Amino acid sequence: MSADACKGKPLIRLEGISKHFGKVRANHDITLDIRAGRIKALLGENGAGKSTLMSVLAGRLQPDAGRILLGGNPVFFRSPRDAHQAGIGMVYQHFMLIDSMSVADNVLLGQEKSLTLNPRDMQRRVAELARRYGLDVDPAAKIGTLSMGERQRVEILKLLCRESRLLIFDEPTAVLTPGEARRLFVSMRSMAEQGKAIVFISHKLPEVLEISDEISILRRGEVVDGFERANVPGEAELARRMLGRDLSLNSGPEAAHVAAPANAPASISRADPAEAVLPGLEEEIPPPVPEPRPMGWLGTDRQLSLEAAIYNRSQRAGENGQPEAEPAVPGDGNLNIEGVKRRGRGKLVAETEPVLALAGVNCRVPDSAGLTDIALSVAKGQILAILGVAGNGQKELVEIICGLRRADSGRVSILGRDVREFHANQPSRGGLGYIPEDRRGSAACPDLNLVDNFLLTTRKLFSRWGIMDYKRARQVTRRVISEHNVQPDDSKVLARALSGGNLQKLIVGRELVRNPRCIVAENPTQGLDVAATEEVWQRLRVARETSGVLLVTGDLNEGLTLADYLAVMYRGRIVDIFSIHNQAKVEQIGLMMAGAIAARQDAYGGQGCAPDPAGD
Amino acid sequence: MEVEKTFIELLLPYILALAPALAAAVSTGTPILFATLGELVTERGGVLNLGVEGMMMVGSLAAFVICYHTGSPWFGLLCGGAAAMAMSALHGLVCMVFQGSQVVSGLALTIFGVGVANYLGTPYIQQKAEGFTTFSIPLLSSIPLLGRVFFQQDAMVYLSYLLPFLLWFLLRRTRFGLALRASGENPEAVRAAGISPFKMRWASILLGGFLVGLGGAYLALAFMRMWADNLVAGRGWIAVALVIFAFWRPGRAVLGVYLFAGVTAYLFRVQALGVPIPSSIMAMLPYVMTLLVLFVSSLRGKGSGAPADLGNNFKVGD
Amino acid sequence: MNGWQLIRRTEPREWGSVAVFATAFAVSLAICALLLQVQGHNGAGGVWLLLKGGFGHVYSYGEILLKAIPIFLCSLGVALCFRLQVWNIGAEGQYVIGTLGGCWFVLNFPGLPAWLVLPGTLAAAMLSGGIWAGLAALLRQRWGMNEIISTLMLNYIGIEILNHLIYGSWRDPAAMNQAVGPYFPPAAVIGRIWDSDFWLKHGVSEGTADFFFQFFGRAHWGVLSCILAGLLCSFLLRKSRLGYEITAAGSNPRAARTAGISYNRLVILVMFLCGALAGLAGFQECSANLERLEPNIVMGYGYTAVVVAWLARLRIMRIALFTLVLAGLRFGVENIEQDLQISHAFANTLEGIILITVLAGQLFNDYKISRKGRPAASGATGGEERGS
Amino acid sequence: MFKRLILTGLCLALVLGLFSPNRPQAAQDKKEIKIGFVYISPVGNAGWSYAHDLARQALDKQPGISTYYMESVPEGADAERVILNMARRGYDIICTTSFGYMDPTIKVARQFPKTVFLHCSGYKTAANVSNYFGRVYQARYLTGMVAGSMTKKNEIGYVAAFPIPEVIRGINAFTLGVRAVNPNAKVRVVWTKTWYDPAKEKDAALSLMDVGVDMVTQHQDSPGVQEAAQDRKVYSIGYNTDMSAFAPDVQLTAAIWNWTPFYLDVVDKVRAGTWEAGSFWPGLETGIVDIAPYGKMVPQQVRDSVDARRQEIATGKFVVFGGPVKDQSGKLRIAAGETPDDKELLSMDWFVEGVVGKPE
Repeated sequence: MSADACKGKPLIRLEGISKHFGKVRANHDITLDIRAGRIKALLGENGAGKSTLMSVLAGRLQPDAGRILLGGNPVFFRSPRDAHQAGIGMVYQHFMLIDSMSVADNVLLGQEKSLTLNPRDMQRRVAELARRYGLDVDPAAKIGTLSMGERQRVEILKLLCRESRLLIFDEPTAVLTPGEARRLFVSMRSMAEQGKAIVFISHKLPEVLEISDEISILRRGEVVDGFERANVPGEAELARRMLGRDLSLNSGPEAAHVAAPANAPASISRADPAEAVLPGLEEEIPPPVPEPRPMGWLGTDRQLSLEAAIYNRSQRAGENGQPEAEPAVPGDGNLNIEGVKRRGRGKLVAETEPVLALAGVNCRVPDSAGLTDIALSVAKGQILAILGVAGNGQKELVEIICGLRRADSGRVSILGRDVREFHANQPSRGGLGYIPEDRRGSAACPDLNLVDNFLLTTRKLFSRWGIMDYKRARQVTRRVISEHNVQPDDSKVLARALSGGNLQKLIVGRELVRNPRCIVAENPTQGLDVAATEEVWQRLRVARETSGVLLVTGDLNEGLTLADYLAVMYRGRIVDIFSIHNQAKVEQIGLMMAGAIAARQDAYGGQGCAPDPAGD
Repeated sequence: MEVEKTFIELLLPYILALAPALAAAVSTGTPILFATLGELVTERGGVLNLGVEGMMMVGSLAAFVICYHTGSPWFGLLCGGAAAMAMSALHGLVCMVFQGSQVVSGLALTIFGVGVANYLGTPYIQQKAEGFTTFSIPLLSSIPLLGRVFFQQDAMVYLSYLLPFLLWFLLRRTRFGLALRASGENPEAVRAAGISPFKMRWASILLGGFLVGLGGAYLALAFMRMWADNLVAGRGWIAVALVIFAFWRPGRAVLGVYLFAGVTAYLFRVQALGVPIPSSIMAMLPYVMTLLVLFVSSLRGKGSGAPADLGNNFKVGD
Repeated sequence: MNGWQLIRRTEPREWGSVAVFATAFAVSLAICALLLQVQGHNGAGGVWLLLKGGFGHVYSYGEILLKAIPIFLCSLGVALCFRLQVWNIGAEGQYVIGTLGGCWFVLNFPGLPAWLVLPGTLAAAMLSGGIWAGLAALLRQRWGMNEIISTLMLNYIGIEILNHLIYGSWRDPAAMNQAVGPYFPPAAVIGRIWDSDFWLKHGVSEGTADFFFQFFGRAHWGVLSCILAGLLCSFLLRKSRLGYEITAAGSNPRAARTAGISYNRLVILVMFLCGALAGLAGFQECSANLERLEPNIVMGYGYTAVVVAWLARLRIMRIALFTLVLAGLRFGVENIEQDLQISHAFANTLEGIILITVLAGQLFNDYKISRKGRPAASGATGGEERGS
Repeated sequence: MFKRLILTGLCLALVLGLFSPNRPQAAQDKKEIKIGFVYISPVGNAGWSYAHDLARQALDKQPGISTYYMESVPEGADAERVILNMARRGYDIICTTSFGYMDPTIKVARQFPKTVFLHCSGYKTAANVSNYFGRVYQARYLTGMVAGSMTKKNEIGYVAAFPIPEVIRGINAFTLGVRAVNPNAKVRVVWTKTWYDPAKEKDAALSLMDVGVDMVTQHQDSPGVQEAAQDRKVYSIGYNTDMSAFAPDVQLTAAIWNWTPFYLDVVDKVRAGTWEAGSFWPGLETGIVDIAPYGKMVPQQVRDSVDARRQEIATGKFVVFGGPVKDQSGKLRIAAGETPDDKELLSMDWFVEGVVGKPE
């Protein structure tokens, strides 16, 4: 807190806040200053107590000890309402919006002063507010039709509308595409400039470094460090302090720098894309990294189990006769995206039969880009990353592959069989594994226990003649839970008790148990903390040994880290597919995602009209 | 030529029967309309109350008894609403405070309400009371055909004309309505906005209960002007169904109610004219019609518009 | 509310729930006693009569069983639908149509060998009931029509179909053209469990025979179908993959769909099952009690079933329990109605009160009540959930 | 929240207390004759069950007789249980007053040979089961005469519950009465498909008026039709009991039941031990059926002619369904000079000439 001491009177001061849940110590004697006009980053792993602390500040929870000082005098928040009145607002990860109502309704709910409503006037006021902070969103639109990014803007507008002086962002970028994240930062900045105090909860180091004025690091419910922007140490140092263990840089946060500016033209202005791209590329060169790269910076105990798992996998891979050697690949040496070397380059050369192939797939979808003439193929041993801003047809593409939607025309074949026929009787083993984007919504049953959730896609493995073998299922579930170190490691708890990261681990484990030969992963690390992210990535890398992976992601960095090939989607078309080593193309990804290149390349895609990174 | 003439002659009475049927629909439909709108408000607030039948019974009894003793239909009307409101409060108590299943509570409420009304009503069975009487509205009633249909009715019918608009305004154009609808969609969001969804739902339950009570009161005070046990005779259930039929919109509710009542009334007249159709088929038609219309509108892919959080209890708390 | 707060129990209480139910039941009886007292009857005595009438006589149990059979079958089916979040309140109509289907079979295949008649009719009843329910399921899945309204309307329509037949072409001229069908052949009549003549022939003593005659009363072999259906359903839900899919799809339809479970298939299947059970219940009732089709088979069991299923939290054993209790209750209420000469409506009132109280009592099944602000694990983790 | 619960409980109790009607307590004298009545609907104070209950109340006043009743007993399985319970309670006479109680009554009677069972409106008998009914169609005929002579438009509305022989017989008799005095009058029939739904019955009556009838009657258990008549100031004819209370200005008369003499007779026979099972279908002559006092608007000569015909029927000089009787299609169903036997009457399922409507 040395950093905080020097400034003038803080807007809000948390003093010795402690909060316990039964035996769990969520917060312990936390003291924190928050100042108007500044962006404070709260850095920490999942479960470090960030959310609890902020819930206390937002009045959702009452602290067991300690007090909150508002402008010097102590206040006590019995309910979120009190916090609102004190001008404290929180942007939750799960938006609290009413899908069937308009943006204006949502923003002004509980804010409207007059007894009667006048929609036109309401929309006018909301639009005004939005303009002021550069959060453009159509105030008449129904929430249900909006993208995640737009919904978040609505959440923010709600707070601004009630003149909150302090805005708390809980993992705001978790649900955002790079473009949207960028816009968010811009408007956060403008809010700060207009005198708002902002708390920014995150575990993504680069974001934190990019946006925040002050950084406080939480670990196991305590504040372990605080920095001013001026004297922030390097990422490695930050990560070390955040995790309390030694860390050797992973590629993740690094390359995120590419993600951000690469998209700039879309979000800032289309005046001169090229210029906007350059800075991104400059930043891109990272310090050389020791080689071979150690396995993440996981706690040793966890690391062991993970390595064991990986060992088993590679064994299996070996049996499948995958060449483990790494033939030289052009561009390999000078390719300076970290982690590329580590990847088994061999697969790129040794093409095997495609596990997934699409040709000339078209699909019209009302009020959406739909799909136009999609052709791609994924071979065993490959990871093909579909990059693109959400809402450019990725969802439809995945749904078609996973048999949840029918293509109007075109050929889709999985493991050499037509998609419809494939899903009609999918093999219980070695089939298609699907890791959906919305894990709580479409990959889990929150009210069922982990065994039942585990069985969701693996049920056929554990049933004979329609009779379930729950005993065996329980055993296997326990194994998967421990192998993938899901917390809490108790197969009887309900899925809703799992954090996003742990749930995702369970899901990934579940999908891999069937050792599928084709895997579709949709933003698999969205909203996960660094540890979980790295772990999921590792799983995918290993899975690739035995199967082809279609990775749909809005996170450029993820693509660059994992993929062998990249495909960029825009407005329902595949702008381009190219190898990870095609440096020239890699540099243009940002433009492609923004549609700038699409516009030049094909006659139809967004000709002339300004592409909207938020999707249509 | 000759044939046509006779054909018209054959058809004429059936066409002529339409206007009086419509008039009858207006008066027989009114109690259902009140009930439907009441249930609609409650469900908009996110509470499913299947106790409409019971509430209508209690409402009509209370209305009748008060009017019978005081001779003031308006006061009776008020008490009818209040009594039904008390019933719905019971529902609220069970669902909101005791976290009981809204479905069971509603059904239990029906059993209880019908029972208690019939029981307490025993001494009043087939007594008569001075209820509302029809009066025609000066200018409007002189409109050629429809004037007699719509504007020679009793006060409550005229009230029922206004009600949909009032409700629409309340739900769509007032702060209260916004919060009420919101708590039917997503109580958490409402709470986050600093409004207590708990209170809003109570409001919707009570207001809805009151309206349902008015529906019951109409049967006793305006339509029959006497008390008879099982006076409601299933109209509450029709109301529940019509709320869904109406996609939770007051406007469609009016349509649905008058369609249902209209078909029923028209078929009676057609029967009276002696069409050779088995009566059971006739009795079946209103329900079939309702299904058909709903079917068509769902074919047109209209969203059902059900409140997202309808029927769920949320944890009582702050 | 005022200083108190509810906290969801993390683990459901097992025996506790029984205790809770018992307590709530006692409370409701106390309220009834109060009401009776206010009526100028002897309250305690009244409740005693109610219990004695319902459960106290030898002949109570036969009557309870008899009444329980249709309610149990219907609520079993309804519960299946509710588990899948299909709000089928059409058991009533399915009950009626099922009965019609059975009767149709009986009336149209007189030549069948006796051993084939009953299986055939039951099958016909289940099939027709199932199809009637499947209709609603189809409307829902194919055209997205709300099942609450469609099933409700189909109830009314089904009853009118019954009227049309029974007041029309299915009348029995032999019965003076009254609105009743012809009597079933003996082969199509479901017999009573206890047949004194038979046992007397086989050397059972007069007394014993009479006792069992009293005990089983009019209870018929339909009881078997209940046991069978109950076992099958619990097997379906606990052991089979289908059951798992129903549970999963009921818990989160979208996830189930993503996991390749065909929600449509399940809905139609479950609705069909419900209809079949209701139809079975209907025909058994008709065949065992009336021995011919009568318009008064419409008894509202379909709606009772909904109450029972919900009160029982869709658990099969509890459904059985609640059904028996409710049946006994109705029998008992009938008794005080007769002994104290109170009106039928008052009996209904009592039933309503008991239902409401028991329902309210369930609060203590899944919630603890503690002072606000006291550190409480489950409540707080809720907060954590939302936060992170 | 407990406070609130208890509070509501108390309020509820209070409310119930306030309005509670006090019911007769069953006396517990052994020697006296106990009679149980099973009613299909709530007693109320008009309609079928009420007509029987009037008789019950009359009996109850008699010395040495105590009566009990169960109302709203659904036909079928529940009915059998109720009857069983009455028998178990050792009632000496049990009267089941709806057609649907027939089979249950017979079944229970087999178990309790010492108990006397009376079933109303059916056709089965047994050693200890009589079935009984009244020839209310005779009264219907008379009311029909009144109607026929009072209608201006020659159109009369008939609100009917269900198309069963009992109802059809009534409609036919009424129509014959109408046409006897007014050959070109028509009777329009509307089926409500309910025995008891006042509002619906009223609407049915209104619908008849809308198509131009100037007189209504009904075969229902509520005075809903009289309500409608009173509203529209249209003449009406009641059923079951004198309904002039509901239509003071417009009820001409009513076909009414008076069960008291019949029941008294049975009780005496049972006391004397001379009772024997059989089918009883008495008519005007016993006064079990009759017509209510005329409304003041009924002119004298009409009264005279109707009273005359009443005498003829009571003395058997005139038979209501005596031929020639044609059906709707104009086909001769009962040849001149013939009189249909009771079986034909009991299973009547066709409308006579002059009825507009469908007998199903």
